[in-house]
Amino acid sequence: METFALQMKGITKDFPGVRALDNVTFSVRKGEIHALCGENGAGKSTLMKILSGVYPHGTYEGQILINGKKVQFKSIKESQDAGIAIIYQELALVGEMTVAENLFLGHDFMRSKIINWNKIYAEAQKWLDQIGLDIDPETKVKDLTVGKQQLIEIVKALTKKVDILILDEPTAALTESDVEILMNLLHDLRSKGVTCIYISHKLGEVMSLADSVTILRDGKTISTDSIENLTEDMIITKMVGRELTELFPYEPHPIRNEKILEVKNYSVFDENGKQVIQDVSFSLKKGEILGFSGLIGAGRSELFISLFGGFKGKKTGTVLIDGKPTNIQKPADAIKEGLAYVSEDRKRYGLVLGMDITKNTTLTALNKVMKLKVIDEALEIKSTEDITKKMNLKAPSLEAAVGQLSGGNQQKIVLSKWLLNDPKILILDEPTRGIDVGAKYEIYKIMNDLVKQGVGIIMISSELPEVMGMSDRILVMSEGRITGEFLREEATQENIMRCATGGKKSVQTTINS
Amino acid sequence: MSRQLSTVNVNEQRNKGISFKLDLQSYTLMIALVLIAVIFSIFTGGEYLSSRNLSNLFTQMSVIAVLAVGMTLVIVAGHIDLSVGSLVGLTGGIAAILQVWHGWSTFSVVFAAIIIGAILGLWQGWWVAYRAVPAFIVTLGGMLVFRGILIGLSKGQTIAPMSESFKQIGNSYLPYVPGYILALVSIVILVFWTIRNRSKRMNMGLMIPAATVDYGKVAVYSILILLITYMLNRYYGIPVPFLIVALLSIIFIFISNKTAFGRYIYAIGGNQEAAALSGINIKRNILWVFIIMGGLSGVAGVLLTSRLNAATVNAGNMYELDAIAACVIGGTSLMGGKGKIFGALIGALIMASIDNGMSIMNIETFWQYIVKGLILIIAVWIDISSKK
Amino acid sequence: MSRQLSTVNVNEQRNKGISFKLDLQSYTLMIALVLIAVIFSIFTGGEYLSSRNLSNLFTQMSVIAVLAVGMTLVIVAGHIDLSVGSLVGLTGGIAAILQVWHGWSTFSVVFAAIIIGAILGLWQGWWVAYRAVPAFIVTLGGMLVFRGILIGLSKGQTIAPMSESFKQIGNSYLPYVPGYILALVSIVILVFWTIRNRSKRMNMGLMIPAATVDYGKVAVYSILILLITYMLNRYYGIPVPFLIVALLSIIFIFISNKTAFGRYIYAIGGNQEAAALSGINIKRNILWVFIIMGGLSGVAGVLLTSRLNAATVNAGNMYELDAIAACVIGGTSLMGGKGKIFGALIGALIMASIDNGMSIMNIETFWQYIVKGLILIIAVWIDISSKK
Amino acid sequence: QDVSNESGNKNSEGEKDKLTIGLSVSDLTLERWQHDRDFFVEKAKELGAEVLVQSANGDEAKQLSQIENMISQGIDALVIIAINSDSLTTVVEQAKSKGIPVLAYDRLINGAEIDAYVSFDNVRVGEMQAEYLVEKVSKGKYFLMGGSPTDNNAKMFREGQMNVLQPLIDKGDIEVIGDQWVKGWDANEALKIMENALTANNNDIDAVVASNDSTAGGAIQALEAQGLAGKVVISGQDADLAAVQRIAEGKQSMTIYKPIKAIATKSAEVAVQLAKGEKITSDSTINNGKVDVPFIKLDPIKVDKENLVDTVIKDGFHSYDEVYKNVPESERPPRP
Ligand SMILES: Nc1ncnc2c1ncn2[C@@H]1O[C@H](COP(=O)(O)OP(=O)(O)OP(=O)(O)O)[C@@H](O)[C@H]1O
Ligand SMILES: Nc1ncnc2c1ncn2[C@@H]1O[C@H](COP(=O)(O)OP(=O)(O)OP(=O)(O)O)[C@@H](O)[C@H]1O
Ligand SMILES: O[C@@H]1[C@@H](O)[C@H](O)OC[C@H]1O
Ligand SMILES: [Mg+2]
Ligand SMILES: [Mg+2]
Repeated sequence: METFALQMKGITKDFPGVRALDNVTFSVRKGEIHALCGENGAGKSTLMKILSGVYPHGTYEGQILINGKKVQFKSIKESQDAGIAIIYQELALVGEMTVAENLFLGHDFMRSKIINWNKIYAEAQKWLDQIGLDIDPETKVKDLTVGKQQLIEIVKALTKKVDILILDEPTAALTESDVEILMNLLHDLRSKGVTCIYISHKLGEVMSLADSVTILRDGKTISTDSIENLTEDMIITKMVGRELTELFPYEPHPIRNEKILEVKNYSVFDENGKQVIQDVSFSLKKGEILGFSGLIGAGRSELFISLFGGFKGKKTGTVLIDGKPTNIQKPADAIKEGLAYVSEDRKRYGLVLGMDITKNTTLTALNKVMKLKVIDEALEIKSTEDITKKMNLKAPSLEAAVGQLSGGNQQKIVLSKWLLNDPKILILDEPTRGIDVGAKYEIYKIMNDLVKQGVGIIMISSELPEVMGMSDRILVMSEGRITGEFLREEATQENIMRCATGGKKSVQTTINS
Repeated sequence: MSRQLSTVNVNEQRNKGISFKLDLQSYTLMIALVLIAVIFSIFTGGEYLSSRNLSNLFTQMSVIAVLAVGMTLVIVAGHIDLSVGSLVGLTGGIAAILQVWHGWSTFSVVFAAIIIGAILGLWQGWWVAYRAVPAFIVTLGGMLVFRGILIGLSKGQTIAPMSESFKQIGNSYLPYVPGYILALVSIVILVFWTIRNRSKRMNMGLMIPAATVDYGKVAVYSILILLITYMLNRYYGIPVPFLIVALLSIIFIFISNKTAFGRYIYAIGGNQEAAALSGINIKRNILWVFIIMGGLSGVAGVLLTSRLNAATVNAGNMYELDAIAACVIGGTSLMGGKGKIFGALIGALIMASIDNGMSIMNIETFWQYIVKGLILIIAVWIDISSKK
Repeated sequence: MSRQLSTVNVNEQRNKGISFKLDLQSYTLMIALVLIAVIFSIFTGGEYLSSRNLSNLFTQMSVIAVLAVGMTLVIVAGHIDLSVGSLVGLTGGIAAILQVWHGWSTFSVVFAAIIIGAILGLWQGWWVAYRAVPAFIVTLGGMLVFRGILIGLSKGQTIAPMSESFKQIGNSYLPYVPGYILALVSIVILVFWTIRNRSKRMNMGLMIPAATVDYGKVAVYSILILLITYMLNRYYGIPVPFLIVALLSIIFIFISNKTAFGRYIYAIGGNQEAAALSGINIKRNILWVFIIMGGLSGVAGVLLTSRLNAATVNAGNMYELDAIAACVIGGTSLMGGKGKIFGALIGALIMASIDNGMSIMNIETFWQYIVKGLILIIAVWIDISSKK
Repeated sequence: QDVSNESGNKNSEGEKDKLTIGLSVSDLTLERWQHDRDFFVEKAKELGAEVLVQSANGDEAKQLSQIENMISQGIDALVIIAINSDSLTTVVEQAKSKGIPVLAYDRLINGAEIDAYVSFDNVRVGEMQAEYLVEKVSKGKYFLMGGSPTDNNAKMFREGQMNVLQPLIDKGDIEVIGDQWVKGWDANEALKIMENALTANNNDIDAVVASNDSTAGGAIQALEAQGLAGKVVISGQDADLAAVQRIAEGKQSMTIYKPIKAIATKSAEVAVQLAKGEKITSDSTINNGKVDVPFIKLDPIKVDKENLVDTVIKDGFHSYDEVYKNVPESERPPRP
């Protein structure tokens, strides 16, 4: 008999109106890295929340065995005590607290009668050093970038006595180098006998890291295989339930020689007057997909949020739309000019989570569903239905709050919301972050349709395959500057990375082409 | 493809489950109200449900109800207004001063009260929206400032009596015939609107609820309207303050559901950052919310002064708490983004019912405090647990 | 790797910018306070800063300060307590009843008041934590219930006089010599603690602030302590209510910074989900916050009754608003997760200063309302703009 | 230590002979206190004293603080309209220790050494209210409308009212059909309470014992809506303008006029005397639990339609024109 570190048997979990897990079986061998794959909403996070006691015993059906022994966790603490640590998909940090505090929140250090801060700081420093993170443990977490926060979250899990480590999409917001840190860490842990459960939509990572893979679909276990018996395509097929022949459905399309957007000598300063974008110039043509590559923190989001009128600080430079100078001071101006910005952080900037799908979808385009300044409900629902159908949205009903949907479906709503406005220029900031392959594919298809209609698309993405797979042209940014420009054909991983890491620009940016 | 289809089917079934549940939620409040009514009726030997007392009840709830309507918007937008009590006192006081001391006509006095309320609302809204001072502080300040101005202006005196026409606002009734006409008109509108809506949805190929459900609802509402009209007509008719509340409610329910402004408020309260990036002008909308709250406080001030036929220095004291409580009982979340005006009205009615019932029962004062406090907690608790 | 390093540098710079800014932030409040003091001193010909008035001021702020300490915890945890005013009245009233009507000793009476406060806090905490009823509603209910109980128990009467020893609590002074000893002891502790902390951090290889900064701070605090002691000793000495406030503040600043419970409260208020996922028992901690708030209301009740040498039915009315305002002025965010007890104390001092200064200046009542309201808004506004 | 010379500071800076009197008012949200203040200040000025006025908005602790602040400004006499008779002992002792004489205005201060008490008797006020009503309606149904449940005076008025009513209740002549107290003396609360009482009793009410004019005003609104204003006898207190107007119109039966000018002027005189260190004379004393306080008693006056002109108007408390503003010329009594 093999020894399983973990066995979950016949797990069924219902949410009001949704069966998230249906008789799921999941077994993990001791000391392996076990990947859990599946589309958005397949139930991966839910399964892990059951394991970690977030959904306590009694709120689901089925059994959990740890090292062959039956367990019933009634709280998170009980699962922690049993050696299970989890890194959640949603960041679970307290922004107002320091890194050290967050690392040891709920830890025995904090439970002692009087907290010895110096000890905690020192201990935190030790952990950070060990992992190679150069962060002051006394910094407030809210002052860190999302990527760094993610790493803190991982360190936090490691500080506990851990036998089974669960990582739920830990790399969605990590830079390449941070991903590397993480990979090394996991290998290290494996060699120390720690069992890891790894959830990711990045199948490349899965292939290179995992020992075995379990695939969920629609809340059911599809298969568990050893990695040797799998290929990326096989995983995709099992996840999606059909074959996906290509990952990036790029279709050659006519690019019209009209510049719809032209940005000249554009600089941005933050509220404290620090320059975050330095003298950037570029242009976008009708029907073009312009990729923006770079490392996280390169300033791409700031550039485009600022162009969109949503950034608090000052800015200088000229912006021409359709050849006409514009003065965009606030998002409403940008929308009027035909811009749309799909944020990288959909929960924070894209959606009103408590509001239903219809209302979220029509929020920026209310005038399209109003008659005589009065919202026409039937028209509103109709418009929403039409656009979400096009997006292939999966949702219990249009009256469901968007907060209840899975990440991919939320992203589709953000897209629907902006497309309802018929934008001329669509800015997509990390459009496929945390989204499964199937949904990604659908979003790419939508992009193709849009450029064919003459929309200009700017796609900011930190994933090189995606930028290279979908863009007509690629600009690379590093530390607030454009450091490279490549046509689709010229782009290689190497030369993009070189520009992204600020290594002397291979191609000096020119505005025209 | 078949997979696709099957999820859609599942979706439709789900749909019904959810919407049924949603309805149940909004009914728990009604059920609580009915429960309170039944209990008080038993204890007062039916007195509580007499035509006359219902008429009193609807009149007594009116001032708080008007405030609760505005407060719902404020809270949904993610803020709070502690100044409304003082503002009611101040606008009511100014109305009285203008009329009693300066002989202004009723019409201009009412107009002035509402405008002044709106301007003071604007002042507060400016601090909140454009100066980013928390509404709690701005309106706590306003509470003091407005009360101070009132004391200063009125020199502490009770200002009375108002003119006959002003007095009518809070103390007269819509008689028998117009009352029934009004009731019938609203029922006709309701029916017409339902039919039109159904046909429109049909034309667009949207799902429509079963005819029994839609028309069943219409029937229930119609019966309710008729019943209330009948009961009130058995006494003197529909009290004008209640009519004002009804009118304002309809207007603001309409605004909150059917206009961009209303939608924006919910979005701002739900997620301010997302709303901002969606092109919504946060500041201006928040400003308007406070202007509206101020204007409604002016209406409430007029109502109160008219009811009392006098303005006193401590008029409206602490009304903010009652108004906020009405909203929260009615399901509005103090975190913003969630809340219904209709709920707030029921909340106001529950609050007024508790006061009214206990005072009819002639319960000792200290028991009234205790019972009201407990009912508040328990009512909200029932509402919350039913939502789980 | 080089990139790694370079970003780190950027981070560190930011970091320092931030911490420097943070310090500035906590100082703006002090600056506001000093400004208020200077203005009042000018207008009162120095009277405001006389030993005697400072002594008054520190005594006058004490009740609200005690409440503000607890309120900070409540608000940081993401809740609110509107019942504290009534709870002050009730616990103070019970203390008086037990002593005046039943002849209990001062010690047992004080004990009883605090325990009863804590129990009623527990009752409210239970509703909030375990029944998930919003604190706003629970404590609004509590406000009514507790006032009702007080009216019932006291039969509406004022209960007086208290025993001599009870009276001393709120009305006596720590004389000259012990006062200075206390001041010196606290300075010694401060110095010792700083040295020890520095050496400890050094040993652990942590960054330590420049000696000038650390010891500069110690010097400033020491001078402040001595100055206050000196000024107060020029009058009768350190007022006991102020000592109580100081003691409670130290205890709760300690709890909030140095114990798991304290940090958990910040975590819960800052991100409840994250706190829950870290294995923190949200419910129990919230329960404790309300228990503490109740106990502190008991202390405040004792102080107030002792100051008045009587318990009245009306005592403590509306104190919740002053306490909350003190917290907000002191930088506590009503959204939870952010706030400092020390800030709340300064807030309470500012509030008391405004009342005190205007009363010394003999400003007309209605102007006092207006000016206080405006200062509230402007003080918070200055604080907020300085943080941008 | 500068305890002793502190209060001397002020005087040493010149105007040594100018007397300063501190007047601490309970609150200004009731009309009468504004009159009290105005008359007092006027008289004191006339007598050459300066007056510092503070109002405590009905908050006992605030009154305490304000008095402390006055004491620290070096006043020569302290006049207190207590919010609560029992909650000022500590501060009065403080004043005593500074040698500042204290006068209790309108409401007695218990348990402390005070130098004079100028007042109407609150219990007496309650008695007079009840006496008047009983005179008009000796048998019938009475509704009791108490004052603010958190105001000590409200209790005292009720005590007086019951002194008169209780024997008749026991005899069965009077039936009390309801007893409700009005939060914060708020007219709107009174209005609702009265509406509900009328409903509960099918308008079968003969008399309403309202404790002051603002609550009476609310109650009368409810009576008027039932066409009962003027038919149901109802008491009041304070002779507020609005109330006096209602009496002139016949809607309110009576009010208790506490000749405010009299109490204010008298108090100002006594305060100045005390400040100068002169002895004061009084016909009676009252024991406040600590000492026998010289009691300068003023008689409250029952005011109804009959004696309006001879009391309130003659006193100059309200003008004839104001009082009869809403009464047709033909029905007005002759101008005094
Ligand atoms: N709290 C909740 N209430 C209602 N439904 C929920 C809740 N949490 C999850 N669900 C539903 O359960 C299903 C599974 O969700 P889960 O988050 O486990 O998916 P996932 O596989 O982790 O997806 P993703 O890759 O997007 O993270 C989805 O349909 C989701 O909408
Ligand atoms: N809210 C914020 N507060 C402080 N610093 C911020 C904030 N947002 C971004 N930054 C900083 O500004 C810089 C630019 O970040 P930005 O998010 O624009 O990068 P990006 O290239 O868009 O990366 P991503 O791939 O994450 O979109 C980073 O150093 C980041 O840490
Ligand atoms: O004169 C009355 C006063 O004595 C009482 O305290 O408050 C109400 C007033 O009407
Ligand atoms: Mg997930
Ligand atoms: Mg970005």
